[in-house]
Amino acid sequence: MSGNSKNGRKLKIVGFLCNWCSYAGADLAGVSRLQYPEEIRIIRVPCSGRINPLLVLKCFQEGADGVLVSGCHPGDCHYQDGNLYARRRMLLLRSLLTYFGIDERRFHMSWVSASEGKKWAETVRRLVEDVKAADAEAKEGIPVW
Amino acid sequence: MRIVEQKVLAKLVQCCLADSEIIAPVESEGRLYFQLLDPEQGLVELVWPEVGDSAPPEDPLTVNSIKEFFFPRRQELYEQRPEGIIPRTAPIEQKRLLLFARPCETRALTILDRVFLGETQDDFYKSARQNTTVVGLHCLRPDRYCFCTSLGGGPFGTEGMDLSLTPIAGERFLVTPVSEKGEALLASLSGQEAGEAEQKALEILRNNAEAAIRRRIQLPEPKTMAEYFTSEYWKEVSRACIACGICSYLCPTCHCFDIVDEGYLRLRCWDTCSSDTFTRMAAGEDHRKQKHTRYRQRIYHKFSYFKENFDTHSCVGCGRCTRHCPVKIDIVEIVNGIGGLAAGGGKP
Amino acid sequence: MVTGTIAALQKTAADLLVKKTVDLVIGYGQSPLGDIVPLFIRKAEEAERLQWNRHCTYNLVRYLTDREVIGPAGVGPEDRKADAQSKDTAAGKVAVVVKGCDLKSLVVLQSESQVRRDRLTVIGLPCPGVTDKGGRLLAKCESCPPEAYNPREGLCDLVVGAPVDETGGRPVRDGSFQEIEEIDALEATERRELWDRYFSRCLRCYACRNVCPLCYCKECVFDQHDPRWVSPAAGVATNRAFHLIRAYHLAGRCVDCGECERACPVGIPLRRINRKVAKVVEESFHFQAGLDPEAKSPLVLFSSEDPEEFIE
Amino acid sequence: MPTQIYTPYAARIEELRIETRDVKTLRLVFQDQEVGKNFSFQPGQFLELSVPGEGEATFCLVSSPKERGYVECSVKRVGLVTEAIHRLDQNALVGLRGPYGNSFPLKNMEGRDLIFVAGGIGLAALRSLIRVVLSRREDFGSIRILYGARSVADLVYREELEQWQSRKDVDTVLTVDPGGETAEWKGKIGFVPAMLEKLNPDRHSATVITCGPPIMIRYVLAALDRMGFDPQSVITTLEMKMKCGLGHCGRCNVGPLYVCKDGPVFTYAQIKEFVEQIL
Repeated sequence: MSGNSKNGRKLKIVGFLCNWCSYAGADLAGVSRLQYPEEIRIIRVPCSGRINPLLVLKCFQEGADGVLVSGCHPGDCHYQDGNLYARRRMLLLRSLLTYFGIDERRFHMSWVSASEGKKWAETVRRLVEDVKAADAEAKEGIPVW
Repeated sequence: MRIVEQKVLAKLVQCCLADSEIIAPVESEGRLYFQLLDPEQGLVELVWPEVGDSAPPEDPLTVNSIKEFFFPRRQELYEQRPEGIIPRTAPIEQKRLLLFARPCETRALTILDRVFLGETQDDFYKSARQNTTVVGLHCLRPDRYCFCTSLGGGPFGTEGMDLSLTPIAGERFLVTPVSEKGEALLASLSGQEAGEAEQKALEILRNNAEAAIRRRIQLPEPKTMAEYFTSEYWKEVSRACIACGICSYLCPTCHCFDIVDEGYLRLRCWDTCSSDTFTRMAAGEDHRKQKHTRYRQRIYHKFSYFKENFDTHSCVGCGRCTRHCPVKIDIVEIVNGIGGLAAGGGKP
Repeated sequence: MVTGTIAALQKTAADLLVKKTVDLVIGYGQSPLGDIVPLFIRKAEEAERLQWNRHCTYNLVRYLTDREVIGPAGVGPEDRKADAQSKDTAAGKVAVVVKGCDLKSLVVLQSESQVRRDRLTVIGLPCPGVTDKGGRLLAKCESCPPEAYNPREGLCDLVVGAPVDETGGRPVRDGSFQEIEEIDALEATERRELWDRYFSRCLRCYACRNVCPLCYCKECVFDQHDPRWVSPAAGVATNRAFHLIRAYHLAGRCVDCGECERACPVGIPLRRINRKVAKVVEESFHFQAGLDPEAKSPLVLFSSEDPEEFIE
Repeated sequence: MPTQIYTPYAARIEELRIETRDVKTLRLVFQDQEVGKNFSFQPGQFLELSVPGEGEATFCLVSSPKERGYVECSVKRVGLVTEAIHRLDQNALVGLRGPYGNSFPLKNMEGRDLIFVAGGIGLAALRSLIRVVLSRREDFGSIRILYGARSVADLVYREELEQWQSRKDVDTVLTVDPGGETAEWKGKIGFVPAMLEKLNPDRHSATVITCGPPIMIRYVLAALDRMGFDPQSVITTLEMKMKCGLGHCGRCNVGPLYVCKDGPVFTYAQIKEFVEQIL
């Protein structure tokens, strides 16, 4: 699957993954040789609760086409409830991004556990498809951010 | 001086749209802003001056001053990449027509010239100045914040203009060339030469407008200014200040800026001495930590240091700083207060 | 407004100063040009300069976290040492004049331990709504809930003036976010265009931030150099990031006092950003800011019931 | 044609010398040889040095104008740009623009006794001048260098200090703040301004040139006042937040002076009025 933008530029997508679940899930996907798009660049963080919304905005400001935040399922957080704080923060961030007319398909959040290699691959596939679709529908000359 | 009908002027502007950028006042949600006219839209957005007492706008002046078309609030300089330097902004080559600039603002250009066209010439500024024809507009209805007359300007001033317009009844203008550029422009405007009657009418309009400006800024002697530098007065008068940048950014003469990087792009952007990061150095030292020292800097820079360096005050009395101040800090009141203190024998 | 209220206010302020209950009264005054200005009074005889009329829009709570106004021994959370050392019992004690809407921002400051309430005397004024210089009722007053017309008794130390029970021409707020819903209903590209048009005008003068009673951070994220989260140079992209972050930092805190929008020199409808956030916070986290001094901000809390339809 | 006045020349870091744990000296060579050949400056002037993607900052030129083909700057790690510079390796490319500012009034110093008083990284601002003066030793009277730092480890230009100490025609006094000495330390212990007063220089024959942390300069100036020095024969060089280097950006404005354009070198007489504000 090609992850290029409509003008042939390679898409840049940043994924913030919590160390304990999602990163392990992505690792499992790799070990299991599951295919998923290569456009995602993964940044491992201790917990989804660590992800300051500023980081997501920084990605967009620096030219990311899409951003994913992924953490443990509710109840599974290594630090009890970091992911539940993240859920509130990202909900709000997403509402504001959408409100300012940033295509909501460019910002995803997911729960992926260490055993969900398959879900990881599926999540990334959907994300890249979404970003591509958003890119294709974007008005000419209007940058992502 | 020639009497030119508005439609004749409109035609000329319309023609200019083909090969020039037009900068003119545009209305948005009840406020006027100087903007580049959208060539597609033509003159639709342009706000023509009104004559008579009919519905004067709340503020006679645009919110922004014309300075941003000569000294942009964001100017990309160059990209400094590890592999080399790629220039971004070239000097302006496009012809530009600046319409309806008020006398205070055009006068401010002559003040900015002293900074940007002094020892080291700013080539962007220079090109913008050279390629812009300034069509000024006289003020018939100055508001209560205006005080240009006590700083050497006036509602009928022409400094910094190429051509001046005085709106008169019947959708007409009295047009007077100020420079060669203005002469050239006037040559393309058909109309009747003004006679004695118009001269007289102009005088009356001028007298009325000048009389309407009641505010006076009374600049203290340099010696007095110096004496009151360390006065507690500055704490008093700046107490309400919220240290935002409105006064500096709307001021037509404030010219301080920052040079910053966005990735590999280096750019120049406006900055203000009221900001607490303005003089803060990398290691944290800052010789203007307190708000009142920063406010004081603004006043002394305008009325003392600038005068010493450039033989003029860096203020034209447009009144924007007070008009738009969120807590209505009044520069005239504050400057006059120094003189008042001194006269009253107040302790410096 | 009743002139009796002004006289009562002036007397109240003078009394507080004479009795050394406080050594600073923050209220409204009038400039020689006739504009309403913030007024800082330290002497009882100056109390006659206090004003109260329908142009008193400012939210004076802003000054309670401004150390250069209240001094080191003021009502702020720190410098207890300076406080203890002072022999003057009134030193650093402050009285502030508030309207119902302003009071809510004080409630937030209290909940965030930014003011020492025991050093503060709050003078509440019943408010019939304030207007701009053209005499038009401010938009924030149009959406002011009737329970905020009068400062809440339990939260004020003193209330001066007769209670307002008339709407004063105000539409009675139905608690809806109609103007936000209108924007929500637009296409993404239309919303982008709408906001970008406003953001392109932003000068980054930071008046919205600096006038805000709740933007009290000692070092603001926008002033940080390393990392630099948002470039200080005005531009549509940097301005969008600025406005998003500014509103976000007020999530669950903004009480819609409207000062940011009033201060904005270029007419950016900032309340429509703040109220969007308030809408999300209300609908998703069931929280309204400024009602309870004991309440915690919704972003330092979570609930197992929080919506997660957007999460895969 | 691009806007020229802010466009830097590309330069390569030819050599990196580690002075202390937070100071490095860079030897910079212009990429364009023609530029390098034509680049000249006077002691006291400064440069704007920039790192791609990180920003631009002000540094004084520490090499002697007589050294051709390269320039040198010493960089103390204190903030964003200086951190970035410290991360650079040899051969990395940086941007240079300048030289800016005025220079030390060498002419007025001829025939005079010179006393250089420096603290910490402040010696960097005097190094170029010292090198010139030492190369024209016969043009000046006695020469004293009083240099102090917080600790022995914070002394910069160690090799050069030794050279200066070994010269018979220069009196070099090194000192460290109390507590900053090591067991091997042979220099003095004490603060620079106090040391200066102990040296008790002749106020009539000597010109004092000083640079260091603001607090040090302040005390040095006060000491010189007490010793009755004519403010005209006391010279200092100031550091101030600067951006453009051209007197346009307004940042370094103090009183009617722009440190970047009217300075950075000032006589004490020039800045006496503003000392409270800036030091």
